[in-house]
Amino acid sequence: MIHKTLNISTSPHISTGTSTEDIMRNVVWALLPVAAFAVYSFGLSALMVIVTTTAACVLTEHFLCKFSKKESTVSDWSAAISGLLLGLTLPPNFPLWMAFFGGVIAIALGKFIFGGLGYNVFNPALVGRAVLQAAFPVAITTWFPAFSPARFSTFSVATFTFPFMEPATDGFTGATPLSAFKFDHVVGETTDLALGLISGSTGETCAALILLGGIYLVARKMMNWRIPVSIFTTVFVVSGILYLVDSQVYPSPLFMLFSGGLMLGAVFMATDMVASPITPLGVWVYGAIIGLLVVVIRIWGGLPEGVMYAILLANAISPHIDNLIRPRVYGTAKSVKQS
Amino acid sequence: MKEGNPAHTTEQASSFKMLRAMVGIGLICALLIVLTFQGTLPRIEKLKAEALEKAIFKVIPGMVKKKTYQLDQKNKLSEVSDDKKGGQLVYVGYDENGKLAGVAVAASGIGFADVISILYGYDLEKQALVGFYVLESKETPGLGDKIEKDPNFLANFGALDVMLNDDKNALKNAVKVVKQGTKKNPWEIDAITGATISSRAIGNILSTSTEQWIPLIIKNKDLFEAHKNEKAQQ
Amino acid sequence: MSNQNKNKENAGFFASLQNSPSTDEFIKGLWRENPVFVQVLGMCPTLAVSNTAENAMAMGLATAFVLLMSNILVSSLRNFVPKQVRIASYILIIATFVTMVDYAIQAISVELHKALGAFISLIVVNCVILGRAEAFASKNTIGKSILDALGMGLGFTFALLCLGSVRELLGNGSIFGLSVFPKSYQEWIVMILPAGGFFTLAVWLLIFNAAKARKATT
Amino acid sequence: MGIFNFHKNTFKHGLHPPEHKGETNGLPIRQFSFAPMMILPVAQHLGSPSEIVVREGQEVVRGQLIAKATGYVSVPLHAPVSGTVRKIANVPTISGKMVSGIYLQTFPYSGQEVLEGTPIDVETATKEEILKGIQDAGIVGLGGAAFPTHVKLKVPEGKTCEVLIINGIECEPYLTTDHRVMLEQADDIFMGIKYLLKVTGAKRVIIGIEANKQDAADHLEKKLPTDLPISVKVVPVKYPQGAEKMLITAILGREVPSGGLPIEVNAVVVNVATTAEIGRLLPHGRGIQERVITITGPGVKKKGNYLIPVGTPLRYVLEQVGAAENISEVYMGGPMMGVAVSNLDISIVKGTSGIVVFTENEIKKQEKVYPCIKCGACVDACPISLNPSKLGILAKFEAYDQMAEDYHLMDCFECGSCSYVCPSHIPLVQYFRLSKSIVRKRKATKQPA
Amino acid sequence: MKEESLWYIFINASLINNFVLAYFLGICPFLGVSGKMETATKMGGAVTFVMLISSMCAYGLHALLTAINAPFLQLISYIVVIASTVQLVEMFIKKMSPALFRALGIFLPLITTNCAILGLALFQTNKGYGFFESFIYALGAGTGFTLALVLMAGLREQLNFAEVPNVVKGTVLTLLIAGILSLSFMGFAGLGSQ
Ligand SMILES: Cc1cc2nc3c(=O)[nH]c(=O)nc-3n(C[C@H](O)[C@H](O)[C@H](O)COP(=O)(O)O)c2cc1C
Ligand SMILES: Cc1cc2nc3c(=O)[nH]c(=O)nc-3n(C[C@H](O)[C@H](O)[C@H](O)COP(=O)(O)O)c2cc1C
Ligand SMILES: Cc1cc2nc3c(=O)[nH]c(=O)nc-3n(C[C@H](O)[C@H](O)[C@H](O)COP(=O)(O)O)c2cc1C
Ligand SMILES: Cc1cc2nc3c(=O)[nH]c(=O)nc-3n(C[C@H](O)[C@H](O)[C@H](O)CO)c2cc1C
Ligand code: SF4
Ligand code: SF4
Ligand code: SF4
Ligand code: SF4
Ligand code: FES
Repeated sequence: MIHKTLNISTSPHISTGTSTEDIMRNVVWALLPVAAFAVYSFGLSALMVIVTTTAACVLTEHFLCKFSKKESTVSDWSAAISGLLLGLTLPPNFPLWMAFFGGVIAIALGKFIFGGLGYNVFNPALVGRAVLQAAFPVAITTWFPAFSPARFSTFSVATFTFPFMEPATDGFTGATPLSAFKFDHVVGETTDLALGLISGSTGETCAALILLGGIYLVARKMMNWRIPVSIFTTVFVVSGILYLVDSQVYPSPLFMLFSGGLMLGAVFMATDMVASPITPLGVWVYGAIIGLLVVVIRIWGGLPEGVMYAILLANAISPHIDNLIRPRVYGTAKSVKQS
Repeated sequence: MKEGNPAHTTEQASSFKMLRAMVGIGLICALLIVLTFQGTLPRIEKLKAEALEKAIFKVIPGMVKKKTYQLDQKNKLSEVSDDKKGGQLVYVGYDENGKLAGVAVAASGIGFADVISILYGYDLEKQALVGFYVLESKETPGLGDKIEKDPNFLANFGALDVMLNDDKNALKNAVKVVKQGTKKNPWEIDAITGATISSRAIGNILSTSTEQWIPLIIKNKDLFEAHKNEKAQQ
Repeated sequence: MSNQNKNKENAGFFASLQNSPSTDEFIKGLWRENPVFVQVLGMCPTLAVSNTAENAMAMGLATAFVLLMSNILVSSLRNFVPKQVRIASYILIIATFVTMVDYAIQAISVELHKALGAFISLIVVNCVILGRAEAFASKNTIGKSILDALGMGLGFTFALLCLGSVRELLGNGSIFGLSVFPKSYQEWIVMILPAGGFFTLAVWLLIFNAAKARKATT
Repeated sequence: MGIFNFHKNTFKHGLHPPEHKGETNGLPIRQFSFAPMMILPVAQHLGSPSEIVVREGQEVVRGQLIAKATGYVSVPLHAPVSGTVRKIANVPTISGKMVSGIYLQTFPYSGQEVLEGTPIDVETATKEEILKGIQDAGIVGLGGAAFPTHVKLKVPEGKTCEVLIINGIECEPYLTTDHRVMLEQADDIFMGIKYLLKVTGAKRVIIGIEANKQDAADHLEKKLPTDLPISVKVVPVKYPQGAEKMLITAILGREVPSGGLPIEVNAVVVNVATTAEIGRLLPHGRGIQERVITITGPGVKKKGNYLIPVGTPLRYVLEQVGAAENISEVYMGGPMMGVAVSNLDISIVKGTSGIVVFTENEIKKQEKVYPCIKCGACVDACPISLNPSKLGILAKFEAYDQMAEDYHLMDCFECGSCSYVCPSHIPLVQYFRLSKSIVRKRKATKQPA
Repeated sequence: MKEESLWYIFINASLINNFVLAYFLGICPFLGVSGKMETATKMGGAVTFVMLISSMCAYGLHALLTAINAPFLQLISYIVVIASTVQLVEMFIKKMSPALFRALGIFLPLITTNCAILGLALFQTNKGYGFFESFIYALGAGTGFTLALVLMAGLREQLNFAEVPNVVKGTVLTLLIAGILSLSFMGFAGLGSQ
């Protein structure tokens, strides 16, 4: 006789077995090599920045959950990703108090107010960075040379700036390839760019490792490959056309692809699924918009870099993309748009 | 919910009332406005003139007296009154001896946030820009507004070389912005770190404007001085 | 109604004032019906010229002045103006006072006028003013209208100051131009940028909401 | 087949859940023993329940009519065994509802010969006679829906049926019922097709089979009668290809219009087991008393494909095949669309195609539900190209009308693909079932007014 | 030497110095009607339309006031003339195209005395724009306004189905999003300065 009380569940009774937490954890794995290279090339200061932003995001998430009497959602790893990515987009010599502030903003303003994981309409890490860039534009464009010999023994003087105080700028600051191009028309070597032998934000310098992380995630079906491909294609094609028109004025498409935050942004930040469109065609359009905005801002805009702005603007557009681009439903003549 | 409107016959009366009310209010308003306008006009004009004077004085040190010239269609300069609008104006300044002290030129161009308008002073003796003043800018406070406040940046305009070439029809060396701390030649401007775009915009404005104006001013030097003599004699 | 009574009980000092109806006309605009924080009216000038405390103050007072004068005029003419042309006449009256303020400020300081820019003229379309003219002054005596205008005007100024001082303090390290923080203070430039205006107003409203929510639960 | 027409031979999206068919697809169909007591609910099909025509205490012979159809959309019920009607009372069903039914005590020593009725000769019978015969045999769709087959087969006025599709896809993981039927009952299938051709007037017949049942396809191909316009088409493996809309798309490249039936694209789809049953029963005028069921899953000791009498209690079935100690969930049907059983006292019905038993190791643990992260997996899975993510969010916020009006809720056929792939473990199909019923209710209350 | 190209005027008014996100003009309709996509687009259309009309009115009025040397009448005349012109146009549209009237009609009276409209008229006068420049400026301002409104509407429609904390719901959320949008639009700063 079988006496057991049976479980009841609703169909389907099987599932892929991948959970949101798994996805998030794997994104962290994929980011670790990038972070490790950041520490290798910029030293202790970079390590401190990354640790600070991650801690700030995780703590903020925890306390906001507590404050709103919800179960803490720290364990889903998404706050850790936001923190890690925020750290990777900041300069290595960024004052820690500002980095901490950025982490708090990223989660509070970029995620919590919208209802937490899954509801944020903007990329939280980039909201944090955008606020930091607008609040402390000088500190966030003060760069630190890569591979300085003392990087593992000393910190940048700016790192431990007293909270609320202005960071001291040391004599070290060097230009990144993009600003060197924008203001002095010096084009960096593409191989140096790809291998990360340049200065820039902590995590943006080594394109090779970023791509590797992206390929890992795509292979595990944890990332939408269409987004980076669409961005890269658009940037390459548009800047390629400009380059053909006048190679004196416009930078080469390879330089465009490998400089600045484009790699990190396209692979890890534009792909944040929460704030991007959901349909395959929509995602292509989204990528194309980002690519186009990046080229426009970099070439004609005032700022040397525009990846962050491009992604945030595209985030704002993505509800419309989802609304307008809907796959044709099986058995209907045309997808019926919301009237 | 309609209120009973028994006063149908009073329609004419009410339209008369309307007219009366509007005319009455219109009169009161007109009176108030005109009174205020008349009352404040002298002081406003004085303040405005003072502000302009102050700006010009900033860019032409030693100026005590000025005249305003306007460039007409045929590229000719002629004297006009201050508040004349339209056409490009230059202000010619004279020192206490009535000697030509310099010329102030207004110029504008696209900056970081919007159009920037500036005034710069040109010293004909030194063949250099000797003063610089921002008339209007919407650049980011604390950042782009360093073009108005940063002493290091303003120091660029103590004597910015705008010497003409031998043909006297163009600058020998165009005004140029370089990265902060790398200024080597007297015609270069040291940019502001953190406000590269605004400081470059100033450079661009100056370089286009000086290309046009410096040769013109030199050409009209006699005109400016003649006027002085004329006035001095009277 | 019961809510109001509860407010009165809680409010201590204010309660004693609120007992007399005429002070109530005055007090309500400051807090309970604050035009910015509670009625969410006249947002544009609130945000646009609140980047420093001084600008906020000037703008607030200018608005209060226009509010006061137009309330007086509207209230005294309230039996003279027929219904059909009411709004048109209000606009005329308000525009007149705004023009006057505009010239007055120009006569006081060119700098200040430059800082406030076109927003002085835009007081014309500030719905707080038209709103008070329509909702209050056209129905009440001059005395009451004056109190109402003063309350609302000062409430508006208070709200602007709330924004302006926070933005100036964090964004420039000063209040009314006086440095508050040590020289090496790192300004949060975002606060004086437009985005900072949105954020600061949002935070103030958030504080008001939270306070309201707390009151509702206790 | 082949690489070149790979894409044409299937539908958009869909999934590849692990198949687990190897465990039973080699095991021939075996007759199951007769349970001492059969439990027969009268509502085994969609439509109105049948009406009981026997009394308590009455003795019946296997195959005898015990409940008659109550209208057009209804079928009769036949005694699955020879025995005595013990009780007429409410019996439990899988939905948890009690419906009226019959407790039939089996004669232990009976030879269980089947009663035969008037045969229906495929050559001479008219269309109407065949349809009547199908109804009288109590045949319902054995593919899972249990819709009275004669109703489906009646081609409406003004429509023509050009193709008859025999559904041998069996895309549910674990199940091998149709696979064995195709291997072992080819002649019955072809006989059934003859009847179907006559009623539908179709010009050709396509038997659709997934590539993981190549042996069945080869077997049928070999035995293909030369006088019938039948072809066998093998399509790539993909869930839910067995759903008739998807199958039609895979085989004909046509799309059934939203809210419409296959006949609107001139096709009729019948399951292979249903076809075989028609071919076996009609020539003898019998009624349906048993069906082939795959009993499988990690919780079962003697897995296999069994011919089980309708009405056999589930508890008896599991006792016969031996259940593992730690069984935890039992499903009627496959793991994708099947329904979990809460009460082992329910019985096998005509629509039961399989019984899958999971132990504690296989069931989805109380998985934590996260908010939708808009990963798009569900969008990439939904064979109807709906947006389950958006639908799920709308359902959570109870915006049912918007779901139906803007997001085609009613086109969802509850295949469960979206839930299967969702990393946030959102019970999407469950939401949609609920939402659909609410929308239907709202419509029903609105329309008459 | 004002060498602003028409192109720059358009980009400046629509993106770099967006009326809503950088100048804080038209905040009320922005907060009020950005909840629904449908009303947002219609409002955007109506505002753009009124902006074009009032820009032309303001251009003409300014010329007139300069001629009769009565600058003190600027504000009053702008307000009165713009309001009555819009009224006339409204009546005209009602006659000529009832469909267009239904689409824009209810919004027109709401915005005739809106600060974005008056602001546009005043700014264009301050900047000394000519007729074409004014027209493009109005077109840019209207486009920018519509863009901000439409982006906000999309976001807010999506956020109707989000677990927004109660204290943030409503105006606060809209303002915070506006802040983030405003930051995002900073990416356009300096366009054309190179
Ligand atoms: C994903 C990502 C996005 C970024 N977006 C921006 C941006 O929009 N604007 C910006 O100034 N810097 C941005 N940064 C930092 C720039 O990459 C950095 O400024 C770049 O190295 C160019 O430096 P420069 O601004 O000194 O030329 C971003 C960095 C990353 C990793
Ligand atoms: C909020 C914000 C405001 C800015 N304002 C200005 C500005 O007014 N003027 C300017 O030239 N650059 C401005 N910038 C741009 C950067 O500060 C700077 O131009 C750019 O990073 C290049 O700086 P560099 O001098 O370090 O190369 C601003 C940037 C941000 C984020
Ligand atoms: C998601 C889904 C999967 C299905 N899978 C099968 C299947 O594998 N085999 C099958 O015969 N019917 C399947 N069906 C049922 C068919 O859609 C269709 O009803 C059946 O083939 C018709 O034949 P019948 O009436 O003879 O059962 C499925 C239905 C759905 C909704
Ligand atoms: C491929 C991928 C990319 C992600 N990128 C980001 C990111 O750029 N910024 C961020 O804050 N979170 C990112 N996340 C984490 C997560 O989506 C984020 O915390 C949510 O936006 C919070 O709701 C990413 C997650 C994945 C799977
Ligand atoms: S004047 Fe008009 S636009 Fe301005 S706040 Fe009032 S209602 Fe809104
Ligand atoms: S259950 Fe419905 S929504 Fe989900 S995949 Fe199947 S058809 Fe699509
Ligand atoms: S699969 Fe789940 S988490 Fe992913 S988009 Fe669909 S509903 Fe959201
Ligand atoms: S009139 Fe203007 S300020 Fe007043 S509520 Fe309406 S939109 Fe807001
Ligand atoms: S729209 Fe500007 S104040 Fe209302």
